[in-house]
Amino acid sequence: MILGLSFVLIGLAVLFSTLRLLKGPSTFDRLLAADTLAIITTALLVLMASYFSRIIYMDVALVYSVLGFAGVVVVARYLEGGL
Amino acid sequence: MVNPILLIIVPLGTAFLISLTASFLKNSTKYLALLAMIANVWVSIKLLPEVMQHSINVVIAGVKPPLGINLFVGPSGAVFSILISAAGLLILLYSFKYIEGDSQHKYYTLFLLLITGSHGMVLTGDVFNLFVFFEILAISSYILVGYEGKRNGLEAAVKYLILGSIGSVLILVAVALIYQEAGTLNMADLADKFGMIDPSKRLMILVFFITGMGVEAAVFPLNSWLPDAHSSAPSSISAMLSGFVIEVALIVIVKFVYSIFAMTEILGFLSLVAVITLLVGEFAAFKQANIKRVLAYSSIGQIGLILFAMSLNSTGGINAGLMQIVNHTASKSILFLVAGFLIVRTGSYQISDYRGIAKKMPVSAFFFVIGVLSLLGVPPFFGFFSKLAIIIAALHTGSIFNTVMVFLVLLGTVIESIYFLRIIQVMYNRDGIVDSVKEAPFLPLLAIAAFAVVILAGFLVLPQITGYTGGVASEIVRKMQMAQVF
Amino acid sequence: MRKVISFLLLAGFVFYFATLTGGLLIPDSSADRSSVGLDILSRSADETGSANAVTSVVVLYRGFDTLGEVTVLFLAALGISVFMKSTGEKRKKVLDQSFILKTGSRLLFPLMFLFGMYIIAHGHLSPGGGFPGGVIIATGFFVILLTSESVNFNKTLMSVLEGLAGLSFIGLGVVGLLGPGNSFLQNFLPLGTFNTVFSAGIIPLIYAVVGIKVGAELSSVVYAMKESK
Amino acid sequence: MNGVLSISTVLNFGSAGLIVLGLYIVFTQKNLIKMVIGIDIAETGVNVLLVSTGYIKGNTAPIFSKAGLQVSSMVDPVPQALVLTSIVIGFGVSALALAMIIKLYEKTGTLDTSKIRGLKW
Amino acid sequence: MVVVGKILVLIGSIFLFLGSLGIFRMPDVYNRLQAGTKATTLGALSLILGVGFMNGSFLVKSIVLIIFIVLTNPISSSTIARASHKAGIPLVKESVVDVCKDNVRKEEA
Amino acid sequence: MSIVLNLLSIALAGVVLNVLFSKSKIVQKYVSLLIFAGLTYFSFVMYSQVGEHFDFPFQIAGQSIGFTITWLNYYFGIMITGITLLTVIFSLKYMEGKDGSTHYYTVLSLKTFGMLGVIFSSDLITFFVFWEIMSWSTFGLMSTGGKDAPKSAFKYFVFAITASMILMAGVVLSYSLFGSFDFAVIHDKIGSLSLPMTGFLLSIFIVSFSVESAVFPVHSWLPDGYSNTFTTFTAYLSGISTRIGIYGIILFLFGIFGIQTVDKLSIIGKINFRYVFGVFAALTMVVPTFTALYQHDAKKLIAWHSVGQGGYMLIGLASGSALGIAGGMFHVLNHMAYVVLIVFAIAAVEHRTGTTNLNKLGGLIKKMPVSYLALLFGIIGLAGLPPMNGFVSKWFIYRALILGGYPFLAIAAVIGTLGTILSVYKLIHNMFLGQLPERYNNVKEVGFSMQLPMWILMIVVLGLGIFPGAAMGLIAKIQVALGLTAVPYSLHGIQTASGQLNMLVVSAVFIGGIFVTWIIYLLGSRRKHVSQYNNYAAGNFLDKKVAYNFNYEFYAAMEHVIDPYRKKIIQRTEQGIAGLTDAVSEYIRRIYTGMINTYGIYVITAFIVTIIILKELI
Amino acid sequence: MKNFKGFIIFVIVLALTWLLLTGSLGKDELLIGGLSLVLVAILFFGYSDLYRALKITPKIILFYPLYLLVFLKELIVANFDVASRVVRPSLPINPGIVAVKTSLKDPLSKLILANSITLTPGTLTVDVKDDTLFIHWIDVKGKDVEEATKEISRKFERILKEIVK
Ligand code: NA
Ligand code: NA
Repeated sequence: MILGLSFVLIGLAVLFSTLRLLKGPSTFDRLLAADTLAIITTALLVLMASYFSRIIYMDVALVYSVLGFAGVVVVARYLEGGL
Repeated sequence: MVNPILLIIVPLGTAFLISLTASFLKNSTKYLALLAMIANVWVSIKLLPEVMQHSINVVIAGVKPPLGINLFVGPSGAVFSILISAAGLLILLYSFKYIEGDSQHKYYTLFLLLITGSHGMVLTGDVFNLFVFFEILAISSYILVGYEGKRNGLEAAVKYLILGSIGSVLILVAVALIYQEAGTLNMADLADKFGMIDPSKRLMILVFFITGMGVEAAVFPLNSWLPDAHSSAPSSISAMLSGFVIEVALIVIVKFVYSIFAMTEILGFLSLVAVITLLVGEFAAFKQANIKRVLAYSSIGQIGLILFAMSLNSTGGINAGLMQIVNHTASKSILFLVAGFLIVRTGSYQISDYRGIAKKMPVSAFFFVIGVLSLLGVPPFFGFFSKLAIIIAALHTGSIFNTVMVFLVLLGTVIESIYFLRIIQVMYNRDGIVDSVKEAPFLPLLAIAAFAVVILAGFLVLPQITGYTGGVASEIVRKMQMAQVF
Repeated sequence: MRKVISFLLLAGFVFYFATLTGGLLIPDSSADRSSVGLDILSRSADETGSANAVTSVVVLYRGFDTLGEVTVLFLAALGISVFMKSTGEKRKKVLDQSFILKTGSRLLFPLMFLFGMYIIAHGHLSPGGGFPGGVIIATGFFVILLTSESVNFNKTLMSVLEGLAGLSFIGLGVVGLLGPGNSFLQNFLPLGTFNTVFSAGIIPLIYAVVGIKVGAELSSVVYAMKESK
Repeated sequence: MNGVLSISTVLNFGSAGLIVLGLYIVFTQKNLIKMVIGIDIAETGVNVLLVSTGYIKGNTAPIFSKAGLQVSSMVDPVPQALVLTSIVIGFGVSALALAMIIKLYEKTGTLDTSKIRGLKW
Repeated sequence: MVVVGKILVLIGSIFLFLGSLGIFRMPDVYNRLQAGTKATTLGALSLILGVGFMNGSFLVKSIVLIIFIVLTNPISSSTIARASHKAGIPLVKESVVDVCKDNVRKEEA
Repeated sequence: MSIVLNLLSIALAGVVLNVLFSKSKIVQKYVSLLIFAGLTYFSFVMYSQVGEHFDFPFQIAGQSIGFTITWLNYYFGIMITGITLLTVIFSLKYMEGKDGSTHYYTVLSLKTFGMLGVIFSSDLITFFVFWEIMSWSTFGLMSTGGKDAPKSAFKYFVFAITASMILMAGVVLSYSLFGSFDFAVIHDKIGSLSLPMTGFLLSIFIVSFSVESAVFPVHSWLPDGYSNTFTTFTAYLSGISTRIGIYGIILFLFGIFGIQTVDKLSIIGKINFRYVFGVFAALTMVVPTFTALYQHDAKKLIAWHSVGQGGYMLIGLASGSALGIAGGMFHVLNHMAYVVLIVFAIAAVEHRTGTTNLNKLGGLIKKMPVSYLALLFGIIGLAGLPPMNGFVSKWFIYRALILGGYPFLAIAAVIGTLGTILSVYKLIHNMFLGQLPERYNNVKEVGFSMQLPMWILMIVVLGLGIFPGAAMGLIAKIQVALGLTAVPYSLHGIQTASGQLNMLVVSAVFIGGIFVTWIIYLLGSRRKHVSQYNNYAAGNFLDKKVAYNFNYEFYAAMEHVIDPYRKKIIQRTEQGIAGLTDAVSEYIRRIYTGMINTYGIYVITAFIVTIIILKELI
Repeated sequence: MKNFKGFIIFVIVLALTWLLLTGSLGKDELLIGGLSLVLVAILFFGYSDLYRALKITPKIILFYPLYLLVFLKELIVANFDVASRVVRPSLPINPGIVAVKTSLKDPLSKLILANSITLTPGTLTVDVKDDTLFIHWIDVKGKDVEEATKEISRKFERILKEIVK
């Protein structure tokens, strides 16, 4: 039940973030939306790990968040004026 | 017996080795590449007689097919390996004097990876692994096309990359559908199971596959990248791309249509496409003023001719197509390689700037003429026999359609002859405008001469060549079967 | 016009894709469907000693693909270094450093590196493996490179690492080739205790090599991009 | 109506949609970077298709990380391996493409494909 | 423990939702970072911790993940904020002060 | 070892030696002389080897290929080697100091090699291989020479390569129909082929050979091609090269398909195949001959005649009767002799004056009497007047046409002869008669090495005129070998039921007539020699500055009448085809727009079209 | 000696990280962990001076949890504050960028401070220059440095001084 509600809430979160991702207006807005989406996805992966009782998905979540972090930083630096 | 996997891991390993040693071997890394290519030629030649007897499965990671990836080495794999290694070796020798600069180890690394990809594509027995080697081949081609970092090269490389990526998307869809429907990726296993798939799905897989692979094989209208890429690449690379890269993709298509998908009912359509490709190539070449664009469009024409031969649904046709591949590899390599130094020496791609160059670069000009004659199929050069074989095979089918196609092929040859002759006349014009132009260096000329020997002496060993190509042809028309395990 | 044509063509594409592959609306398949993969699933644990069947597929059953895949990355890195060749002149605009990013990455980098190694070492036990591990390590380099002007990045070392890792991959394969199995990439090590770190024969070794290679590859990519103007 | 809301259906729609969207971008966007993004989207679509080939209802990842996991309850591992490879290859190609495009931009000063037509006819 | 975990998961989800709402509603990049990204991060942390409580065996991994997020997330947010400020993305007009900008002006002068 | 191989290896040795000694012109000259003397010797002594067959040690498509010696190819063989030898002798002096002489002997040897290979081949493959070598070396011959040579050679090449491809289609079609390349095998199996297919196949070959033998309307490459090269090459090309096409036609019409088969063929069920062929032959006689009339260049004028005379040969063959075929074959020899003689005379004049422009020459009769005599012999032969050889073969042909019931073709032949007479008169008048331009006052006759070939050919031209039997023996053998009826002959002529010809009598009467005319002329005229400049026009005395020459624009009036009709059809057609090719090329290459998005659309279009088509196919 | 201390701290941090990752004290895991640790420690020896700032005194046993508690309190309070702003239709905000002075010298401590501020909703460290932190504040309560420092950073700084130099 709680998990179900969580899924719904997270789904809405994905929706709003995606709207911002699409809407912009500046690239930085999109970037922070992407950053948020990465966090939400990480949370979702953790929730899945719990749902399927597979601890290995936690590793996936960890890898995902590492990569998300790097991606955001790189793009931000790039937008600031080159790598 | 030598293990065919060496054909893949030797150049690949050498590529890594060059990367490892480049910082202290500097420009001597090319000798590593040379050793690798010599080894490859040796292995492929050694392999040929053995696989002519029976095809073999080379098991990888000790996993018997169809569970794992294997190499399926039959006559076609061996013959193409020889073609790739030998042409590669000669073009490598040519590159020694043609490619300069401090970062040349990158060129040789890419070169070896291109060879790796080509070998992998003709040797692998696994559909997805084919895709992987296709990517290796394609990516190294993209990079090599833009290698010089000039505007045209980059533009061509980017376009090539974009179209190639669309192609690989289509191929990958085919692979996914294959796995979904047949539950296997092994080619021989697939050949067994493909017939059981629902016909419309079979069609879908086929179309995805041939359209995707057709991009690399330069079949019209998927070939729009080719004139740009082949004309803007360094000439050594143009020679490889035209010489065996498109042919490798083409033979993969042919192999799939005949021996894996066993959908020979589409061959009529393929031969129509082939002839259209041929005519488009020849007519588009007709009005070019840029020598490498002429050669590039001519390659489209040639690929049309080869595909035409191979879609005749007969061993004779495939045999003839293979001979034409040999001819095209040798003669187009000559032309591109000569063009390379024409461009280096005159600084121009425009044919009109080569007026009278035969006087200054007599050896190059002579080889150029030899290459042209064989490409056109003028006797007694090798190209004559291959073209003859193609037309015989076409008329042997006895169909009116193929007879008409033959006349169109001959029309294409007329067009081709005219534009090539124009170039020769400019080169041999007696009121030359080029001066202070030197002949190409010895090593490149030696490599070119070796190709010329193939063309000139090819007909002396015609029975042997047709023996081998015949073996390939009969392999291809049969449904692929699990082979003896190596 | 272009849009209309594209739209129509793609509509046709979807139409044929849907009608010829039996429609997009399909039920989930049940497990009774036979495929090579399900065969592998039933024997991989015994054959390879790897708990993660995907890993046994990636490293052994389809290890040759993985070699190819590593090669593709190698190629991409090489290609990028070809095109991003340093043009000689220094970058005009030097970004002033972000204290937070710089210090933060210095703090995190060793940890990320360690994490990458963890992922690589446990590739046969979990969904990770050489690729994610290598990517994480490279990401560390990435961030370090982004944040410090004068990091002593040894280009030669990277190129040596790339080459060495690639050669080691092939070398591991060749050992199998020369061994009794007489097959490239044949496992020549004992399988060990199932579901522990030291198991699955050469899988962790290959993953380690892959990890190093991917890490070195990506790092040199980033370096090349940074060096160009 | 077992098929209508099955995960396979969702995956099918997803992959077809992504492929078509990606190709549409490739065909209509004149910005080279966007074209590369289009290719990436299409590749993602193919990857989804690959995953869907191995999908079996209710089954989990094929990792024997705890006792009692049965082969019959796992999804096919092969497509997952293929997807891994395909993603890495796609990543490599995209990175390479961007590098090339940056270099091309240096030479031409534009990313507009309708202006990068030095080679034609 | 499981109950606590479930509550944490629920709280986390709510904050994920609220955070993304903030992202959607806030007027400029900086406020979005504030209200959105931060709230979302906290939501994620809560959720992860909750999952850790629900399955004991996950706890250690959860903590690793949390530590990692706590270490990296502020860095990426700051980086975005700094980059957009450097790139000249203006603060929303309701903003009352921007010392940073004044600073920049002084340096130029 | 076949003697054919001897011949071919000698010719090939000529090529190789010439390449090796390309730096030394002296060596080149004498090596070539030796080579062609050897070739001539061997080809004449082949007489005893007729019927011999040689197969190569390898096979093509499972078929043996090789050479054979027949009376027909013996006949052509001696013509080829003999005329080449004379050309070489003539060239020794002529080519001295000329730019491009390095290639000269090489291409000449290669060309001879190709032609010999063609005529001795016993199968389609060998035939085609040497045919190609021959065409490419013809191209080589034409490319060397004057400034316009490359351009006109290129035009030849376009025709030749088209013909080659048509020939190749024929070769391969034959193979797929008969399963063999061998002429003899095809000859045996031809009867089993359906008539439409036979007609189609024969048409392919005939069309292909028509290009090489410059049959109207595919003749236009010849005049420019032949006249822009070295004059000695013009001789060689007009004399023998073009006639290899005739050889092909004879071989295929009578040797392979056989007259019985050919006679069965008709077009649209009504018109006999031979008759259609004859119409083209007639056009070839008439149109080029009249075009020759208004040429200002001696070489070009002769080149046009070379086309026209081919028409006579063809029309003889087309008549289908023993007499006509004999006439056609004999005319090949006769034409070779007189046309080479004429061109040698022109070359001699050119050698001394530096020009072949008829508007600039004149009055050389006293300066170069031998050349004048040579030209005179030649043009009498060309005009088909007794006592020269041209008369005999043309007589056969007229006779055959009239007897065969082809009055229109016969009339065309007569009209052609009329045009020939008119234009050769222009030739000899503008070169040797009339007034000598002052700049040529110091011109001398050419030396011995150039006179010798002319003397030999004069003897042949006159000799064959009076003793046609010398050649008719061989022609009769050929006819028998081809399954045709032989024409009964005697040393001085022929003796058939339908008529006879005794050249001794004819020549005596003709020479007598001329002698009488000359006496009358001498008696009747009171000529007064006036200096060239002792003249006036429009009230002014002419001086050296005024270019007043009677030779200028000799048939200008006629040209005005014909001009509107000539250029139009052929040239426009050719330009149309060239323009069409250009346009097609231009449109096709525009497919490659350079727009990468469009290229992507091509891919998906190809995908969808493929599906739509294959869905129907499967 | 200073460096050595930093190195030791560095190794401890790494070891803890590995243990957390594997969650296992198995022999094999420890062995592979040890190997990895040695490699990382050698490769990143130079980084250890950053960790040197971490104090190892008995006091930290108290102050680490204390910092955590303070931080959590701020976190939760601020979080609800911001959440309430987000959901209210009027969207009540009063944003701006302010400067905050810090007396912390060590980079690590400044980083922790900056990150703590960032993680707390309502404040966001935009940049750090020397002893000044530039902070985006969603509800500016004091525009001058003193006020802002008091409101934002003081509470963290006090405890931070005890655990980091
Ligand atoms: Na993989
Ligand atoms: Na991609």
